[in-house]
Amino acid sequence: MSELGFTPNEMMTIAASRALTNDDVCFVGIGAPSAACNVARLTHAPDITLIYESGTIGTAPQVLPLSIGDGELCETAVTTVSVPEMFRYWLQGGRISIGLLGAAQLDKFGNINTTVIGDYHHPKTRLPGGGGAPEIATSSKQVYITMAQSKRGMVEKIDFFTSFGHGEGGDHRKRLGIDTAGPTLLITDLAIWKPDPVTKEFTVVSLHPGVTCQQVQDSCGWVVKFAQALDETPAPSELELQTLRDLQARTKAAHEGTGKGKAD
Amino acid sequence: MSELGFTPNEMMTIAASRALTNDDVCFVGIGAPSAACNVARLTHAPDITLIYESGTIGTAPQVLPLSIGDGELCETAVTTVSVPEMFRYWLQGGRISIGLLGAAQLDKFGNINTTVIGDYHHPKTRLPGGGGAPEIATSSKQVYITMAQSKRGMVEKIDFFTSFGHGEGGDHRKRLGIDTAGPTLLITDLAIWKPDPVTKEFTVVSLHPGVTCQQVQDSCGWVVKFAQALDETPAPSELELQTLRDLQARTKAAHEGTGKGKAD
Amino acid sequence: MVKFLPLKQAVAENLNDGDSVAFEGFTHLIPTAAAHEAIRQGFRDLTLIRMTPDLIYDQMIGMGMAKKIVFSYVGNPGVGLLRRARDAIENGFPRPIEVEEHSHAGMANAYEAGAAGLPCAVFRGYRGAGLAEVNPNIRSVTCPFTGEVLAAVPSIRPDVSFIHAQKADRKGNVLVEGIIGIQKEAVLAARRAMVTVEEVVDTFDDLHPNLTVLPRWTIAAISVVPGGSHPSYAHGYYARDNAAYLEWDEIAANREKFQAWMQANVIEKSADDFAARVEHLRKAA
Amino acid sequence: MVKFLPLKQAVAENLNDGDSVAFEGFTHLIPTAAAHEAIRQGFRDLTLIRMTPDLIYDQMIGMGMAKKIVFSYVGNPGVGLLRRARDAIENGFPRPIEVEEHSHAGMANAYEAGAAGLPCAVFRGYRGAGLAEVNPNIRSVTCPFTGEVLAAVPSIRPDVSFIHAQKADRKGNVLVEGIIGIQKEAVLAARRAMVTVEEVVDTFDDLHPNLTVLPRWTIAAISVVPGGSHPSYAHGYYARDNAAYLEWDEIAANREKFQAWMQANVIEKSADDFAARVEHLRKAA
Repeated sequence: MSELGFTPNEMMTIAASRALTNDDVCFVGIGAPSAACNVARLTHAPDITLIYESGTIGTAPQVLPLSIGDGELCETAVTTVSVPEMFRYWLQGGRISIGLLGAAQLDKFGNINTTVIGDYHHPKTRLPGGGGAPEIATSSKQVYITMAQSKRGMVEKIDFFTSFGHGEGGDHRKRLGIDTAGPTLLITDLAIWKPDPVTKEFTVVSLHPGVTCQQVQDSCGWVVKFAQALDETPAPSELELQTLRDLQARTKAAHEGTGKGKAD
Repeated sequence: MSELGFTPNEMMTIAASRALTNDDVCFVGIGAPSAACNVARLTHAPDITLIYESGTIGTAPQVLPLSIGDGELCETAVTTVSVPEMFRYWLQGGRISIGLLGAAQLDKFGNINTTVIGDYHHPKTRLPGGGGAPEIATSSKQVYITMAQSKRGMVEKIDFFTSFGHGEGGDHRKRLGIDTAGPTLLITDLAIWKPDPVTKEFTVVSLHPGVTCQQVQDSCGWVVKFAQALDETPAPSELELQTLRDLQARTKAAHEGTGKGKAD
Repeated sequence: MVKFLPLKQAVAENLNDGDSVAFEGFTHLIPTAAAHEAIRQGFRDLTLIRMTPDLIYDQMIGMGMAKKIVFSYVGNPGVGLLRRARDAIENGFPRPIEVEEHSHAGMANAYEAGAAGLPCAVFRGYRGAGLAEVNPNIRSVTCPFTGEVLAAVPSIRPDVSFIHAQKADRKGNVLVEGIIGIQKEAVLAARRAMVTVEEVVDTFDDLHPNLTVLPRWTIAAISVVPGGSHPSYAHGYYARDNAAYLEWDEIAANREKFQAWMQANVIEKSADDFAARVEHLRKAA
Repeated sequence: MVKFLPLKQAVAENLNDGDSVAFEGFTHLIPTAAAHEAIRQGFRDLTLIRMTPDLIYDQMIGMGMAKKIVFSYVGNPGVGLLRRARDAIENGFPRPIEVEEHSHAGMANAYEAGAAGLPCAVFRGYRGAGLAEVNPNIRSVTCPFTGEVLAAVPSIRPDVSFIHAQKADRKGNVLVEGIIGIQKEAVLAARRAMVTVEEVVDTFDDLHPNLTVLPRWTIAAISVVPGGSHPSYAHGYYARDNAAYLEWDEIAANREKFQAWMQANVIEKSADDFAARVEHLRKAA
């Protein structure tokens, strides 16, 4: 916890939650995106639709799921469909307004790698892979990315294109026949970034409270562009912070509570 | 009713029911096929699986449906699925052992027309069309056809290929890439027919009680082939006849009973 | 976002002359009330899409509202022919009508592809079938792994779809149950969708999670029309009026009789008249 | 036609060395007991197919049973990596393993196409994705109506699929409910299917008609194994053992620790041990 009264990760999650509206239909990944979506739902966007790739549509969990298929997602959902239907009717059908993605490696054009470090066929580190991400990145109307900044994570050149952002920038998406907007927002633990309207390079538009441009650059593997008029991200409100912390406390209790008596 | 104690149509339905076994999975059309399937279920094949194209799998109606989607089909089914799933997973998936079809026009190779009399683009009579038949005819492992004989119905050349039987005969199915057996049985109100193993022309193998070869020929528009050793179809048993008549009586009562108070 | 509207307004806001429109329902849950409202409002030049056109399209075609019909079975199920549709196809009465005909498998796959946002559906179908020769929208693709030639049809993407369903909750989520047919696909494939329901309930909290529920944001408007599916049926509410289907065969056989019936039973009636039509069918459901 | 068998016999009758096999379950209803029985019986040279390989494939790979893995997410959901799978891919330990990698959309469509009896699945996918360059089973077809280039992958047709489900009736029909995932498709796409269930009930007469029920004639064998999905969960029976997933991360991190755990918890155990493992999770369900 910093002297500000909140951690950079809390700021990241809360900033992401603010970008979501009551009318959004979000395809939610696990970790930070899930927390952000549920904070939005529990604060300013009670009617937001959260969809998890396990088939749960319109869920309202009291506890953050550990997996994307925890039971509570189904119990609180408007409906639960099969996985093929999820990917065909709901994602490919163009019904998702915001796809939320995290990244192991990210480049300045919003291209994401969660597949391998090193060569694909002889990987240095084999990561879990894309799961739903390749099509979330191209079928959602927009993509929001959240990740904690690091030089290892934010790199000039990613090792593998798990999911396509803006490619080499400019109209690269359009040239590949992808007609969705792609990554339109990057929220890190230090700043809010938006793509340049022409080059599509992610540009810092707002620094989180207490963060300097130098800190952003020091934890990023490419030369960072900053907007001319840099905003300061409003600090988390009491309600936002309490909502997030309560959610995480409930989650921690629930996940630890199932540990007894397991196969030994 | 003939002096035999049963009508030719009753004989047709009962003969068709006998061709179905406990292990069959039948895709059922309306009219005679539906009656035959349910007589089989109510007599010698209690575990037969009846599937109607409305999505009902494993139905056991007390009353014959007027449409292929009457409520009782769903109420008595093992499960009811969507129509796309029905055609993709269940029919195209190769799970149907017997597809049952009727015909407005039929030729000697089991090709069926239920689409138009006359030219397709300028029809003399526009019939309902194929519905599920084109793919029932090619995706079911075998096809059984039932129809009452008439020179107008059993013709040398059908006006339109609603569903493909054996085409021009021989290996025509195989040449079109169709690997199912196609029509293997034709049951009319006068006789039982099976395709010649080589030419695939329907050949009479059994005459219903009291029926002569001449009667079969007189009500058929092509020159009929008869098997060398012609069987006589066993007459309906008391149980078969009673089962069919009870079913039809229940059906008549149920369908008429809904007629009062309708929009006038 | 979904709005609850009177049927008259819901149809007026969502249907336009010249639209391609699907009033779907596979024997069950046919949206008769919505179709009759469309007839009263006198839309023209519609492209009518439906697997099993049935009485309501016979009526719309007989009233001269359709320039084209896309279908896979143009019959009165279990009864026979659709005589107004026949008159239009055979005689161009009351106006010539364009025909695009598929098999059930073709239409079902085309709706599925429409709901899935695809330009076409790919399946194993139409082999040896005459339709492949007369319908230029039946084409093929080759499997890039096995070389098998498969059928392809354009996906169905109606301007607007109308369905009837059992119930909505107060938020506007819609439940379809029983023979669910092609309703979910018809809604998701359409640019906008309008639903008539038997009733509105407070919440769907007690529903099984795997039922067919259309989230409120997939629907433009909902109207409450009890009995709105008659003479079709609503599973759990009232039975199919099979006698009315048998009777239709006579009404539609004659142009004048048809017109008189439409005047008395559609033009001079309203959505409010449906509830009484199913009263005697409720016990049987 | 379906047979009710003890798990040991059901696995022995349906799985063979060299088979392509899917033990499916999308987070929910993972067939752990069946996988552990396969481990005890020591099958070799399997092609393991699954969207989310998860602990049971980490275990089978770690035991050297797999020659190939087909997947779309080789992680421990919400926790991190699968360390035995990594060891096999990165270091060829305990044996080299062939990898065929797809996206979830690709696998889901491939199962759907398998259930539908098609040779390939066609969808909009893999645009700009690196997988399309490294996986020769990602190809394309062109829409014959719009010219749009769509992705194609071979359908999945396992020799055998294993799933876990809530219940069977005495006839052998099987109910899957809650997060139904890809289970229906896995069963219908396979040449044969084996199901473990929590319990057997007399009839399914009181079930809603639209639930996911697999008719008895789509299944080769059923075994009753209460708790058979642990540490995954069975909706309505017991909750997910999230702590066990967290703990797995440590067990699998070390080759020796892994072997010791497998010896104590799988090799020396049987299907009967699963019921006790979920006892403390039942209330939470």
